[in-house]
Amino acid sequence: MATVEILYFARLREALGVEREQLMLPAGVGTAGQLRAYLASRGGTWQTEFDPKRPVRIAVNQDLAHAGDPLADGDEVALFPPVTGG
Amino acid sequence: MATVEILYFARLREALGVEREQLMLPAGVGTAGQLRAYLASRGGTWQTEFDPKRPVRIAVNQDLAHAGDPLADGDEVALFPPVTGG
Amino acid sequence: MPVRVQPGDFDISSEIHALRSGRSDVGAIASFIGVMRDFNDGSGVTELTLEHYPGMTEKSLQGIVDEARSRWPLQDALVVHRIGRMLPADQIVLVVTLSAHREAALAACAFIMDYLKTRAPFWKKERTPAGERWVDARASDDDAAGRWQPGEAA
Amino acid sequence: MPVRVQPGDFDISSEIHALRSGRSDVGAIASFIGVMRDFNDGSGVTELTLEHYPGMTEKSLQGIVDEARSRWPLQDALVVHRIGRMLPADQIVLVVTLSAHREAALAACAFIMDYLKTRAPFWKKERTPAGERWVDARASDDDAAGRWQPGEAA
Repeated sequence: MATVEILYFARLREALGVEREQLMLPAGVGTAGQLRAYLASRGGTWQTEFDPKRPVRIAVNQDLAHAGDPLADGDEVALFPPVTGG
Repeated sequence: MATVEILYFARLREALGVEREQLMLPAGVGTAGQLRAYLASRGGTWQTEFDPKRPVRIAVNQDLAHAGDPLADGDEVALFPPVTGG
Repeated sequence: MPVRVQPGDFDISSEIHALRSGRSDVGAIASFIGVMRDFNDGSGVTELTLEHYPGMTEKSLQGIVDEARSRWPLQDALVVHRIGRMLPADQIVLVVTLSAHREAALAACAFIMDYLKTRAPFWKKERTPAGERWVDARASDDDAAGRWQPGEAA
Repeated sequence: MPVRVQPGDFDISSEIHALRSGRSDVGAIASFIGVMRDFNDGSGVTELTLEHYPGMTEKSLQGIVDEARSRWPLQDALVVHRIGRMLPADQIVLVVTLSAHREAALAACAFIMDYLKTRAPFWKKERTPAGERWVDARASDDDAAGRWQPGEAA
């Protein structure tokens, strides 16, 4: 049973009204991309924000990740829009 | 009869021992390149410094010039090594 | 400390002075300051709030600086990025690179800015006469970072 | 005054402050400082003398700045070049460019330095343990300036 800590930033944090949550990964959710799809399946704003056409970035343990990257128990997973610093 | 003011800079000034001179252009000396050849014909250090293989830059009226650029009465002509500022 | 994230302002002279201190082999110092403009994307902007991802921010900036140092012979490099509220004309980010030669210093400074724009977890929210809005990423920033990829380097 | 030739030192913060004064449309400030190294071309250097061609120096620097402004959307640009005697770690040259966008500011700053290195009439004489010597121009500086020619621009 893998549990991850999920963080939301910027527009995503505001739109979802959530800053962070702990999630026990459901069966079949083992990668960053699968997590995103699972969050979209929550419906409503979640579905809108995590629509595959929306540019969402995922970081696992503070490194930018690809959809296929695996998730492990205790991982810190962050979801956010493309960055706009500098 | 065209007279030009010639300035020498840096290594060239030191090697020739001349900082500036006024020169009435001899017959057949009507371009920057012809002036350089004429100066080389003075022999000795002049020949060494203005040898065609040496990289000498020429400015006419404070603009970098090409060998074929014409000289006119009253022009300020400067001869110097490749620049090394910055 | 080559990477700092802070609410407060910075002074480029002081930062360069600290980096150079005690060295006489530095020949070139390239730097870049990003500044808040009072106009963006078609409308006036009166205030900017910079949000970031504490922890990942420092890690990603350090990674970008390390990558620059592996590509060019740098003697030192610094990134200072501000967070929180800012007003027009405020300084937002500073990058400084030190090298024996100008080509390395200038290229590394541009590289760090390009990567920072696409990899470091900062987000800008602008206050405009029509309300607040999150700034959208520019596609040209991805293009700029892309030009440093293998096979496309100048 | 976008171009100055002077014996005295300069301070980058003061220069940038003066250039930016009263403007809130600046988004990017790129700068470059050339510094005297204590080592060059295989030997120690204890002193540097910079000779120039008064009149042509200012004219050529102004021409380079004008060319940069015609190529990129700059809001302002500054070149300060010192002349006379200098010691290791002394600042020699400063270039600052201001633009709404970083690409223009960074490219114009690199362009001005490349052109200055091959077009502006300055000559360096170094004092080394073996005596004084005039610095030879680097072929790579001509290459660097060449990359801005039509058809070769990035």
